Amino acid sequence: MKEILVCGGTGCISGDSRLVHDALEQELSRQGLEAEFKLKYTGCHGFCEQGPVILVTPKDNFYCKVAPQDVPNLIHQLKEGKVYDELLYVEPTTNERILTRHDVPFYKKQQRLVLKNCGIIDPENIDDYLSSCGYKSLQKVLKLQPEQVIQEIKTSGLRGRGGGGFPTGTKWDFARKSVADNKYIICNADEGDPGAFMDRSLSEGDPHAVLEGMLIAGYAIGAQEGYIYIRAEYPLAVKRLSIAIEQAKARGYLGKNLLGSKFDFSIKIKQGAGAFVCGEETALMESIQGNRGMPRPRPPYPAVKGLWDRPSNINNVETLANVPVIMEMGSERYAQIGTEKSKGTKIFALTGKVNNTGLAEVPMGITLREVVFDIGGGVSDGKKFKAVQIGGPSGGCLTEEHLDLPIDYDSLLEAGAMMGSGGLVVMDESTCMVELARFFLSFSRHESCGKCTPCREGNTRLLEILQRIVEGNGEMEDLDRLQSLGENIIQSSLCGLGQTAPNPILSTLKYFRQEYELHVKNKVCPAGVCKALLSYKVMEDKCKACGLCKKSCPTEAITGEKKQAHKIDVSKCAQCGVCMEKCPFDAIIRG
Amino acid sequence: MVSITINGNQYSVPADYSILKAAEENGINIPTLCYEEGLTITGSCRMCVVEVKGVRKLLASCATPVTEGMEVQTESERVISARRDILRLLIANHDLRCLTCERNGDCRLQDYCYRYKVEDTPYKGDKKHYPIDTDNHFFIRDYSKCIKCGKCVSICAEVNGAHVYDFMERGFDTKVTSAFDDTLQETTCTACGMCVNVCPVGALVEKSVLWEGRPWEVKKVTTTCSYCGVGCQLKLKVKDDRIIGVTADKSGSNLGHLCAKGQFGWEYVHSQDRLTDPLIKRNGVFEKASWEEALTYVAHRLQGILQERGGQAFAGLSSAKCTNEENYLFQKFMRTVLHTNNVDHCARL
Amino acid sequence: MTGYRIKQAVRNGRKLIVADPRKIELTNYADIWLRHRPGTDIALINGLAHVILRDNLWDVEFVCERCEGFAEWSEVVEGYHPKRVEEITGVKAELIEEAAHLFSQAERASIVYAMGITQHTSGTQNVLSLANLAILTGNVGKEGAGVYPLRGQNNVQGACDMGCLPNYYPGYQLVDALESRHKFTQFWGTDLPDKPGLTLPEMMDAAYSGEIKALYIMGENPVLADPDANHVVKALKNLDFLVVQDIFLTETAELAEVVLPAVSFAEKVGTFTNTERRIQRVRKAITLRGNTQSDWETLVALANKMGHNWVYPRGPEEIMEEIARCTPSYGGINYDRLETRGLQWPCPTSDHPGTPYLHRDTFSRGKGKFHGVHHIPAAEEPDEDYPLLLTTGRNLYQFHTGSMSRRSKLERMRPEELMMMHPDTAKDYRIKDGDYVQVESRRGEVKTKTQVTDHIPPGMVFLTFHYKETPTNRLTNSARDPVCNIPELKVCAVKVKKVMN
Amino acid sequence: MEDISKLIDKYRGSHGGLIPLLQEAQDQAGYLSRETLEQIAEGMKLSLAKVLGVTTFYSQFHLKPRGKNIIRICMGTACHVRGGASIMAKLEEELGIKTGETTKDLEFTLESVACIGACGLAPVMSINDDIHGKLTPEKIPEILAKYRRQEAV
Repeated sequence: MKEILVCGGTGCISGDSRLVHDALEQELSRQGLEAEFKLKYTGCHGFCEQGPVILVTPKDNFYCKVAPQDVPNLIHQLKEGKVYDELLYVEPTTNERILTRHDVPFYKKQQRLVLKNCGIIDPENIDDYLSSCGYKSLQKVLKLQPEQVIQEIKTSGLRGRGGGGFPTGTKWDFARKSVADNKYIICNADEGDPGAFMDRSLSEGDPHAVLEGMLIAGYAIGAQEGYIYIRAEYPLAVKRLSIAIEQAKARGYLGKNLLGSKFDFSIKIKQGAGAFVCGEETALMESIQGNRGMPRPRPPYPAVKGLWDRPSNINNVETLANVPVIMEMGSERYAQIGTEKSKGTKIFALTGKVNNTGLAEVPMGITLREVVFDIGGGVSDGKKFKAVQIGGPSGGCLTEEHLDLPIDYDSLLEAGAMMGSGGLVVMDESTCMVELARFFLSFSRHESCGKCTPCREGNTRLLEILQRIVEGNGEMEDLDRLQSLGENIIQSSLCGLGQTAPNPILSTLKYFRQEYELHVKNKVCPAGVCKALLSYKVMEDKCKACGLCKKSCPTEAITGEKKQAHKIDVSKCAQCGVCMEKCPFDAIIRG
Repeated sequence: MVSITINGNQYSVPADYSILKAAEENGINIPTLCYEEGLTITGSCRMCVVEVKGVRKLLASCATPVTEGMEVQTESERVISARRDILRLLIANHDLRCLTCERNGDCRLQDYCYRYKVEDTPYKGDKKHYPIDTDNHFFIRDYSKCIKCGKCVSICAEVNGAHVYDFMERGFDTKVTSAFDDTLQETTCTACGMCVNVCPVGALVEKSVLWEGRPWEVKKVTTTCSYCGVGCQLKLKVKDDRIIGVTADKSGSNLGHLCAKGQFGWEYVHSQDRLTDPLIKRNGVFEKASWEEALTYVAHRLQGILQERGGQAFAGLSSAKCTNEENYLFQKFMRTVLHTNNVDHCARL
Repeated sequence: MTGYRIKQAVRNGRKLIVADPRKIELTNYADIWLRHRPGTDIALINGLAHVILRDNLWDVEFVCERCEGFAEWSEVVEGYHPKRVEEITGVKAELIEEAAHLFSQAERASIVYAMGITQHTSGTQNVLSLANLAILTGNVGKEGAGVYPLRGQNNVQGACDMGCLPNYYPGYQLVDALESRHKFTQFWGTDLPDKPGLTLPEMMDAAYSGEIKALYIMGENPVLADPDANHVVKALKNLDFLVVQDIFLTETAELAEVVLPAVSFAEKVGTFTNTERRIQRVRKAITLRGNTQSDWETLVALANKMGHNWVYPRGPEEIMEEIARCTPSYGGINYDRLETRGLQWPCPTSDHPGTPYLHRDTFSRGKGKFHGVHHIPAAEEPDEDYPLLLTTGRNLYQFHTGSMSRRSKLERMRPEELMMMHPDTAKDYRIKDGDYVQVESRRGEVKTKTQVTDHIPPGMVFLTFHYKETPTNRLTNSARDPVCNIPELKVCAVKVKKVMN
Repeated sequence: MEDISKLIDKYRGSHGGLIPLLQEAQDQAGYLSRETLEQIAEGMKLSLAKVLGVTTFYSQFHLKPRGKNIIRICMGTACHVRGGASIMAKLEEELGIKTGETTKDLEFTLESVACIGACGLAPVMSINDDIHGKLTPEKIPEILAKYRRQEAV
């Protein structure tokens, strides 16, 4: 039987994929084709740029930007055993229609291990998960000693996918060795990095894999209870995880004496309440306990004294989703993927000025060039590549010189960036690096919990200095201040947030110091972003008085009668640049 | 016991010590703003950061336990640089009207700025200003001077239990205050004043000391509280032979903790109603008398009754407010001078 | 302070049982709140013991090895099954069972009590019943366990230790024991009376009847503090000679013939002994006010005026040396040792470190004794004429008769008496929060403002004795415990009526 | 009020129940009034300061009434790079309020969020539970009208 897999990830849903799905359902039933085609509403396929997307088995034909009105034609073709060419992905460089998914450049270089079920199975149906080897790893694990499980994870070389990249097996081992009446497994689904959504997609697309990872971790360290701490901004993920928990309970994968063993495990969901810092493990535990999400000093580490003062192990969604994969394929085979010190795959959220935005799972060690240009399809609008920002507000940027750098934990650190949770934002020449740093700092300032002095006070000062610079009021000493204060904040802050918040500044200062200096000395923003350093002008000789700019101006700063050259009132202008984009005659210039 | 090296010298300290405690016991001072013995260690001010060999970041010495072979630098260049920036950041958001601040000269922030030669801050920008709360009877709350060390929050929540204060908002907007900024009268505050005693700066100040004298002019005398039977140890703050306030003393079993009576109940000492001279009632009216006159009068009256009726006609009530020495002499007086065992006090009340 | 520590313990996960008719701050922290009727403590405690015995939760080893009188006592407790206790105390039987289980299963349990236990005609028995409970569960003689009476005043313990009691010399040496009398006769170099003297309430009666002619009061205010105040005033007025030494012209001093000005704690040198038997220094912080002098100086001068030769050129320090010589438990106390930290007695020698807790290996009397005690109703219960039960106590911001605390800023926290009354009772009497009422007992009447609150059960009212404007002890009953003469301040019968302010 | 006490009963004595309780209480009224918070503090045996401390820490909680429609505009990196600011400007202009405010008719509350996690669709905003992606300033009036209309029906 052929399967029609409609993407039900958040991206495609916002593109009305639900309506597409419903239209397909009606059409199949109208034509009595239910026996021939199985319709599934799946998790995210990753290629959000092209949404809503549909995958049709067995040939994995990949249809993009599907609208409900396309449905009758699509079904007509499928019924005939044909491919509906109109909706196939078009390779932008060659204009060729690509037949199958794995030939789509976006997927070609990916190695979808953790995402293997995403977009394939119906996340709200446990049977779908079971039929793709779901919970097999758990069954395998229950026959092993916990120490053996930990050894497997150690052998696999799995490192935490959420931030620092701490070896997962070692972490489990610490928790295993702590003696207590109760221990906890916590799944960190408080993915807060702007620009990262892999945990969301995993939770939405393959929730049982997350549960299975938690179960295995729980068995390994000797915990009986698990918590999933998830952002309240992810309602669909909450819903799918809740359904998965209920189904797993009903089938005996959660509860007492699991699968006839002596192992008991239950999982609760805790929804966050809007605080990025709760992604930090000790803050997250404070939050579960009903407190302000302020990090605790470590030691004591969670493995010794965590949630409710009990030993706790905390991993993020992607890390846990790797666990069943490792147990299924064997740790040694897994360890063959990736580089010497970074094993397995990593999911990146590819966004920004890149042609193919979406989620891509790649083996560790792949080069930046492959990710940006092969998978990402290069910089959008034919502009010039400038840099990528990797690791979100705690990360840094990589430039052209790093394009052939193999991406793994250590090489990124060396280059002044970090893996973080895997947000990868591509920037072109029209991105101002100072303004980018300012953006990240304003995020960190807003999300600082306020507990420790360097982060609470220091990030505000960094932001103020950057603000001065982008407004044209900076002085050269400010650059030194950014550097030294930034370093001191990194050195002396209490938690990971403060210890990494200045990274975007330090890294842009390192690679784009000249851009900073231009802002300070010449009062110029080369990317044309910093509004205070810009003004827009209509060149009268080029203006055809079409009125498009006037219509598009959000602040009504443009005046001009028909057939008269238009004018921009500087006092009203918000320097948004929309007029310049809209002008078909290039009559508006920035200076 | 573990052996650790601090600033090049080896020390042997108990394994459950923090770096801070190990240093302190060996005469090495590490600056702290948020640390207070007996309260939860929050590690928030970061003043006490130190460099530990093999660790990339600086560590808060209050929160980091010692480990065997640990090598610690408490005043390295990195450490000093971090501390200087922390101080610069704190004073950038602090009401710097030190000239008339009651804590001038008795202020940790000031002391450390002096110690690390922080004369001014390069970080000029947003500065939080809050109106001073003078509404409660006992102390003022001037949050423009608050450095968010959180000790008032902890002592109120962890020792008193009233939990009147907490951190509100977050990030740069973080503020330590009561719910809805209510005046303390509107909260469950029991006016124990412990928050005032732990405040390292001038954010919480007893009203009674306002404009009464600079800290270095004030003498502190450790004594025992005059109220209930717990016998809290406290320090009386004395200026010009007058008590102007009370502060914590940690030598007693109260560990420096006090209640409203010990902290604010001392003013009766300076009451206008205090008796200043012996009084003898003549024709139903009290008249001032000299000690000689009064004692002679009393001795004469007692002697008369003793001779006439013997010891059984006397009774004496001593006081639970008087010292042991006085109580001893009182019963000795009753028994040996007035020949009676009719002596008691208010133990039953 | 004790409250702080209890609350801290609860926050650290310890269990708390509160037995109090009133809703107090600690009831918020309690795992179990036993809201029994005032005057039914013995029944409640016996009920707990009954359950512990019945369910075999007692410390058999401790009781067999270290106690006596168990058999007789257990017969008494036999009769206090939870249902019966519920009838007497008003506490649900299930709650009693639950509390008994919680208490007996604790590894270490402490019992903390104050005047709510002692100020009854059954005060001594009440204390004994608590002691029974403690030894039954083996909660004596180890750290973190035991029975803790809370002292209301800073030096009640010291005044007792120093022998300001009719039957004891310093260090609880009996006045009617030949050996100790002989010792003190020699030590003080003078003959001593051989019979125990009168207790405070007895003194008042004796003054009233004319047997006592002269009363010397050093720093006490019985007019406000003692029960049945009208009786006290009459007694004091009946004296030939009353001399009062105090820092204020108190209600009692007003009645004196001679008033001698004393000094406050801030102006004197000496020691106080706190409720945990810790002897601590009092230091002089300011010079003497006006023409005052310390009580000890006054006593020395007076003794010398009366022909004795008391010489203490080094002052209180020297007096303490004398105390140490005649008081075994203070034998090792001297000012040098007290300089940095207090010492807990017994501290018999100058190298003894002091004693943090008693009865470690043996009880001071040898074996711990079970005392079979029965419920005794209060001397005066509410009736038709006086239908409400009055119980008395304190508030946080005032102290005792208010002579100190009311002369400080604390006064602003609680400037006047507020009689607590339950909303239901208030409804019956048509009294609103803030109304003024007249409270009347068989002995007197007072006026007070009312606070309508569920902190007190229906049928009861609560007053403090801090305010001279509302001298509560005009109402209270001077009926006394037969053993130790403590008056029943915690229970008497009153009636109320609304009045205009 | 009745409902709040039911909610409190549900979470009383539960480990870490304060935050879910606040979430549910806010779901009922759209915001957390002083009265509600006092009731929660009393019911959960927590001090009011503690409850306020938690409430003001998390950006999800609101102490003032909010609009029927909550617009959250994404300020994430991707949206930022793709012109999130101009969307914000247009929304502010259309609604006549600043970010963080509520319109006088209580129809709309405008907020910014760190990241909605729909970066592939940048710039995006969410209105209530719906996500609107690939926005341009021109699309804004039409989208708003849809929600205004829904209210009218």
